[in-house]
Amino acid sequence: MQKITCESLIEKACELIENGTVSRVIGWKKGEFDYDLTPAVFANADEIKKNFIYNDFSGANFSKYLIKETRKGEGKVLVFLKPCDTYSFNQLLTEHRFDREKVYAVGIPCEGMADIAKVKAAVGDGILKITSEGDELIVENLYGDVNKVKLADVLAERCVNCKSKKHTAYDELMGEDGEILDNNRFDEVEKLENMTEDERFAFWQNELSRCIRCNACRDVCPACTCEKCVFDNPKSGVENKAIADSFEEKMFHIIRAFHVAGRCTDCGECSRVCPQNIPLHLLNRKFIKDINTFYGEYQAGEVEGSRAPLVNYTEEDIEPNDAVKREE
Amino acid sequence: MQRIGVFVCWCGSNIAGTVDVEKVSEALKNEPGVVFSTNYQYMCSQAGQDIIKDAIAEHKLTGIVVCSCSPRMHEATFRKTAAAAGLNSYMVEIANIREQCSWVHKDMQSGTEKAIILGKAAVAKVNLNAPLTPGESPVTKRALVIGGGIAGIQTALDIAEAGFPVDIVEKKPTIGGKMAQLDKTFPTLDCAACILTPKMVDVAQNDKIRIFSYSEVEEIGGFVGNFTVKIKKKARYVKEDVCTGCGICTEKCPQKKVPNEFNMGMDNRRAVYIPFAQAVPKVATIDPNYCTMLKTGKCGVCAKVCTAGAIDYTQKDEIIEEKYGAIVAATGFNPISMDKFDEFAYNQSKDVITSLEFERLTNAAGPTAGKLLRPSDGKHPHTIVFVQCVGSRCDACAEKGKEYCSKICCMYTAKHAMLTRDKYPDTDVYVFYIDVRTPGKAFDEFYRRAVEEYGVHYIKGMVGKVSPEGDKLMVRASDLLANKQLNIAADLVVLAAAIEPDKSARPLATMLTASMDTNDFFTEAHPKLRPVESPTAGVFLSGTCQGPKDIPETVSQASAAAAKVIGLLAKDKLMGNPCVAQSNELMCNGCSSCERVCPYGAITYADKEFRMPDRTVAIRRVAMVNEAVCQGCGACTVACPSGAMDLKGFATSQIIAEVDAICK
Amino acid sequence: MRKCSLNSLNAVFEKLANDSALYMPVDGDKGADYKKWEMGDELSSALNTNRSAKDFFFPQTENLMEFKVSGKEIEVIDTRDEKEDFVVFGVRACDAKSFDILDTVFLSEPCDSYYANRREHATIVTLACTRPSETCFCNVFGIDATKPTGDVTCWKTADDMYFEANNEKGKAFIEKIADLTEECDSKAVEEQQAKTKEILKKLPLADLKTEKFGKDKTAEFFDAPEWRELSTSCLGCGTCTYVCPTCQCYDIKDYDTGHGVIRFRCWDSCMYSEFTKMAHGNNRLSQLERFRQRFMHKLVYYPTNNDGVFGCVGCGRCLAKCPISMNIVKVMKALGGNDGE
Amino acid sequence: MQINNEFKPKIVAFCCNWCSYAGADLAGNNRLAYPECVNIIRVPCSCRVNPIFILRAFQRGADGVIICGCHPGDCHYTSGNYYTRRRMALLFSMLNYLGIEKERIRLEWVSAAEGAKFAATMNEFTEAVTALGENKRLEDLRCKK
Amino acid sequence: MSKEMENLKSEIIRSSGVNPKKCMRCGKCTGTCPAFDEMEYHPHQFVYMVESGDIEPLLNSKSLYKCLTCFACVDRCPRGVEPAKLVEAVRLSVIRKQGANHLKADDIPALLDDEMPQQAIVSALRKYSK
Repeated sequence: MQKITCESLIEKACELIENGTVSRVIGWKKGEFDYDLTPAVFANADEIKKNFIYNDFSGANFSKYLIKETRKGEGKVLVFLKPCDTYSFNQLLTEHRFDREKVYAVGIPCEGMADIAKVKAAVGDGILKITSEGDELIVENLYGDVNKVKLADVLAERCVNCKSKKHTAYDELMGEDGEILDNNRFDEVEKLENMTEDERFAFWQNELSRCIRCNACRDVCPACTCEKCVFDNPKSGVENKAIADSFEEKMFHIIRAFHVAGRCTDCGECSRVCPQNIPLHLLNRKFIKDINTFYGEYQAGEVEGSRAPLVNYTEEDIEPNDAVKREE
Repeated sequence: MQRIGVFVCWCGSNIAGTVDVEKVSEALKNEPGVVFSTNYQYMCSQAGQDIIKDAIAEHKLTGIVVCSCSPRMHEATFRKTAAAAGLNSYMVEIANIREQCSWVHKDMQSGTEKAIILGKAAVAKVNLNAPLTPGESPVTKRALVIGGGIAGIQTALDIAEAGFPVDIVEKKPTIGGKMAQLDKTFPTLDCAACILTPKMVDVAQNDKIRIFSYSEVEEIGGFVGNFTVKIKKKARYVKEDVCTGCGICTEKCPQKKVPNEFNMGMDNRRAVYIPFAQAVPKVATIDPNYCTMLKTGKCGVCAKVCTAGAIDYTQKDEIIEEKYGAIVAATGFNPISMDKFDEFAYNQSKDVITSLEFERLTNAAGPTAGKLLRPSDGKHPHTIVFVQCVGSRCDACAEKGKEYCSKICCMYTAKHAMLTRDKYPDTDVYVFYIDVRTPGKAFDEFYRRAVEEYGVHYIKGMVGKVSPEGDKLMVRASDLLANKQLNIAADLVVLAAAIEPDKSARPLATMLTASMDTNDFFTEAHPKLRPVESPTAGVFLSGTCQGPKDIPETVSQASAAAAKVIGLLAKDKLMGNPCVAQSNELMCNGCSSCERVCPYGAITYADKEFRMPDRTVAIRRVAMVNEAVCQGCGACTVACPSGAMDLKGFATSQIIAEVDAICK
Repeated sequence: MRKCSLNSLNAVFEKLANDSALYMPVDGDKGADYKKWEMGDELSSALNTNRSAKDFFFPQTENLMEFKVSGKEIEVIDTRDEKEDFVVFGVRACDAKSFDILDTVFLSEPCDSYYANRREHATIVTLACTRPSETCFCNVFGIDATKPTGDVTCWKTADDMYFEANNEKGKAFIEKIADLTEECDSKAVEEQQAKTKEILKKLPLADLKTEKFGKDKTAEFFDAPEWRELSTSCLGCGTCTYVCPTCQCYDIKDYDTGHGVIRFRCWDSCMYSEFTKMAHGNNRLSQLERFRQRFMHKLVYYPTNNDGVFGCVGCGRCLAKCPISMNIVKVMKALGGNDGE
Repeated sequence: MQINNEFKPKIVAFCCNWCSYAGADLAGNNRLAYPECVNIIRVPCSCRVNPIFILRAFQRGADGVIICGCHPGDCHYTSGNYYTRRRMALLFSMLNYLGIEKERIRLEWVSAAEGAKFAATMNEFTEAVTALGENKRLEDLRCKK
Repeated sequence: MSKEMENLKSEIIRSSGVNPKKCMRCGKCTGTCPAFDEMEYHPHQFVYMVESGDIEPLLNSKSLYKCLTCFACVDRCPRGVEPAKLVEAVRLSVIRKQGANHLKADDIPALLDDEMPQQAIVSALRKYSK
């Protein structure tokens, strides 16, 4: 599969905006550095040519922006979707969160995105320039060093465990479509499951105690699109602005994960954005793994309109008391 | 802020015996919102209710908490009391300090503490209660009776008598049920057919009653006053309206080897048949499992001999959809299978029979034309052993049998024994019993007559084993009073098999969303005070589907159920349950989660224009609840991720307030 | 100036920790964070901590008082207590400067006694930077990363740790570790400073312009069209505010524990839709307004109220942590801070 | 706070109105004793029980939470308990994944006819929770006295 | 009931796992018992006598050793009382108390006959000796 180039995306975006297919383009905008791209809405070809960028750090999932963007004005919005993004896209459609008619979706292949933290861990801080060459990133720093690092070694966690290279929704596909992949995304979950109750408690206590309740995980999540979140609603019984007790960090993360259980597409944005580096995806994946085990394989967003496991049942479902029985 | 009154009931000593009611009412005085608190001997009494009414007026109460028995008992009572005093009836909450406190706890101190906690929880809830007004829904003035035995017949007749149309759905080709198979009825010994068949004819002739025989209920939707039922009319391959019931087809049909279920398989019928002479409707039915024409396409004798031209081999099952205001379950019973009772040799010897088979053997319309003959060799039996409690009163954990007493066996066995001795004085009749239970008008006198006048040998003890030896049945049993083991060479053994609910009851209960007990008998709304109603509104219980009972009891319950149905159908409108779901459109995402879990299809969506918090205007898809259809289960409230869906009367904030009050 | 060899640094820490609580950045598996020092902990070599040092004086949540409810009586309980002395070691120049900004807010009349109590009992020991990150821009706000403020300033070279007291509190600190340190000249320190300054000049954000912002510029920027585009992708999360060393907004809330009420304050974020929600509704209804508020506050409102001092110290945390990589630098550039670009 | 061998847990039982609440009433009718620490909250159906309520109970000081509903297939509302079953299966599994003692939370199907089962279940559950001791892992210190 | 008998009763109930209170006195056990004629006390009497604490006569009765342990009573009891287990428990209590074997290995050859299945000897040894 060919690597898609920034130029080809710019060309496509300009073409669609100029021929009137779309009136706006959601894309990545150049940042101060080569890795700090910002999602942006471009309204004309000039802007696109000047500021649109697609590189190894174009990780942000645009699906969620469609809710807000499709409510604005006339004309269609062009959105570029990596395979994982299409799952979120489909899930939002399933939940009627935006008007499909107002979107022109272009599927783009993806070979995985780099995690800047991993890059810095590998080659150090003070990065001035990152360029891509074949399967390597060339990193220049403040101190005049030029380091090379293999993209495969600095892939974001979600890309290492990529579940699918297949686009589940698009109007147009650039390049070839891939397949759903075998992956090891549940390995870490299993590792935790195999710990003792005490060890698991210690693990999560340590992780969750770092939470600063910035809500970034919620706000970036393409499944968390509630008009009013329960955590912002004083009447919900769980509202809180900051964590005043270790209970609250658990409450927040359990309910957050539970609310997206069966709807989470495992896009990994929550873990990507966490300023405290809490492995939030391990909570969501636990639900996905349990759902697969208890109710049969199900991946939210794979099929538009599919019935989420929590709004479904069979008469023979596992009993909750049995669901937690495991040898310890 | 609410102005709450707390009323603590002593329930005589039922509550006051374990709970210091004075302390409870004192403690609850300090709860937020409480402006008045008192206790009284019987809150549900007129005097008690007057205390509440007076307090509402005097203290300008906006909400009341009654600490008393279960809300399932008197919530309605106190709601009426509140309403009578001008307070919205949904401003009443009950703290269940009897069933869930005083009756299950023994220690005064901890019982009192718990009662206070339960009271606090109720106060916390009332603080968040809002007046609710029930919606109204129209009543379809037609009733459905499921089952056409004596229970169903009586219920249908009584409802029709009151002027309401009734449909009977019976899965067999004729109505009549078990009673049609009986010979005589205790304790009067009048013939079952003589008293039943006129009622069957009444049903057939009543223009308010429709009979769907050979039919089954397929699907039930809706709710009290507004049920929609799909009835499957199975193809009987005979045009019901054309068939004259002359019976020629049933005589000419060449397929003669069909076990006759009406005679408990003790003789055969044809593939086309009328179950018995007095069947209603008197229409032939072709049994597709045996009809050569239907199976191979070759035969057609019945069509040839039918002068009315009623035979139609192409008939298909038909689905009829009808609306009903009320549904009566009258699905009846069956004797349990004797397969697991090897010790009685039921499967080894034809001469070991069940009591229902015995009924057919002594019935003039039965396989032996009423002569008591052994099934094996047609000889007259001289020694007959009756075994009682076969499969009744067993241990709950036993693999075979039922835990309950089947209630009718003692009496019908006495009847059988008596009739046998009456007709055949040369027979020795033994009845093995554990207890003889004869509570009922003229019942014990009847049993005593069997012993004293007819010389039936009643032996206290149980039969341990029956073993066929030659043409005899060796019955080994204990005679507990003599402390002896008996060995009787019997010609016939009759087993009083336990009875169980018909197998169709369980799927029906599921369709009706009516609850059942562990034995598959329908549960009544209250064991004493509402014995003919199911907890599911609009569903009533008639006959043995609710529990074992004899004919007089069945008929009285059937009439009682009819009275309840008539009461319901006489109303033009029903007040709905106001505790229904409510969608906050400002918070709704339109995601459809609620719609997917709603069992009633009560949720619909609309695109509406909203002024968003950031002053923009957006068209959003939002959920709306049809209050007449919603039954208030609350499944949607949890499915909803944003909490836009809430349940009136059981609001999130109310439940949380209860949790907080209990846990503090 | 005094110094000790890095080998004996642990002894210094031990001495300090014996005396009062000692906090310093320690490496965890997910980056460095302040931790109470215990034997065996090592001073992190990371440039800075995930969370800023403001937590020491302005913790994320803090109980202010309690109410006891018995029946219908309410009793007010003052839960304040006098804090004990503590040392914060290894604060970087940017965070050290942030204390000045917080002080202006919390210590000006009416003085925030909770904050003051903590501040009084703290000794701030700063540590000069040697390997800045590309996200650093403290120099833009006139901060010298090679000579951070604080009660004591430290420099860490390849072999030694150098200490210099900046005030009386600092002198007392130096006094405390006098037997473990030796008097020395500042040559090594000066060399390091010069070297670091060369690097600081090369920082990509070194030439970020602040001139256009500052005092009384509200009218100029309030209705700038750029806000729309800048705020478009903002998620409205609170990451920037919570990692920011100078953000000082808080909410005061009552928590009903079931047997009493705790009145506490907690960080709040102007980026949140519920921020300063009152009976009449929200002050700032759109994400644009909320977004604008935060940056206007840092770049215009704060300077307006505080003699032109900016409300940003250029620590770069928001640059690194924002989920969508929108930050004050991009805002400054977009609003014309760097015409030449 | 409490001497360990005298530890009396606090237990919240959510009971559906149609089956389990009636089952609890039946336990009362038959005078089948169970511990005072069990406090019942009536909900129309077990499917009304939001995981938030359960966590809230733990936060506020509950040591055990039990949810009771109609047996599968017997739900008064046809399907409510099937949804409960899925929600709780996932929630229980998640709580355990976070290291919360699995014995603290339970779901039981109790019909209106099962007064004896109700009492037995509550006795057994209370015993299990008592054996675990105070809820430490899902406690909110502010709510402790 | 004497203290001693009470202890014995609870010991028998414990070791047999039988709850004699479940008996509804139908006598099916006795009606089915193939050793009825050999026994002085019959299965239903065992159950009743243990329940009422009248155990003394049982201890001294040959009936203890006449029960074939064929389990017919266990199989047929509608209430799941399991009388044979109770008989066994009473027998064990006697054997334990006396410390005497009712069957010694040395006695066996004299008892052997061709008709008797091996199993019976083994079970007899198990039942009648310690």
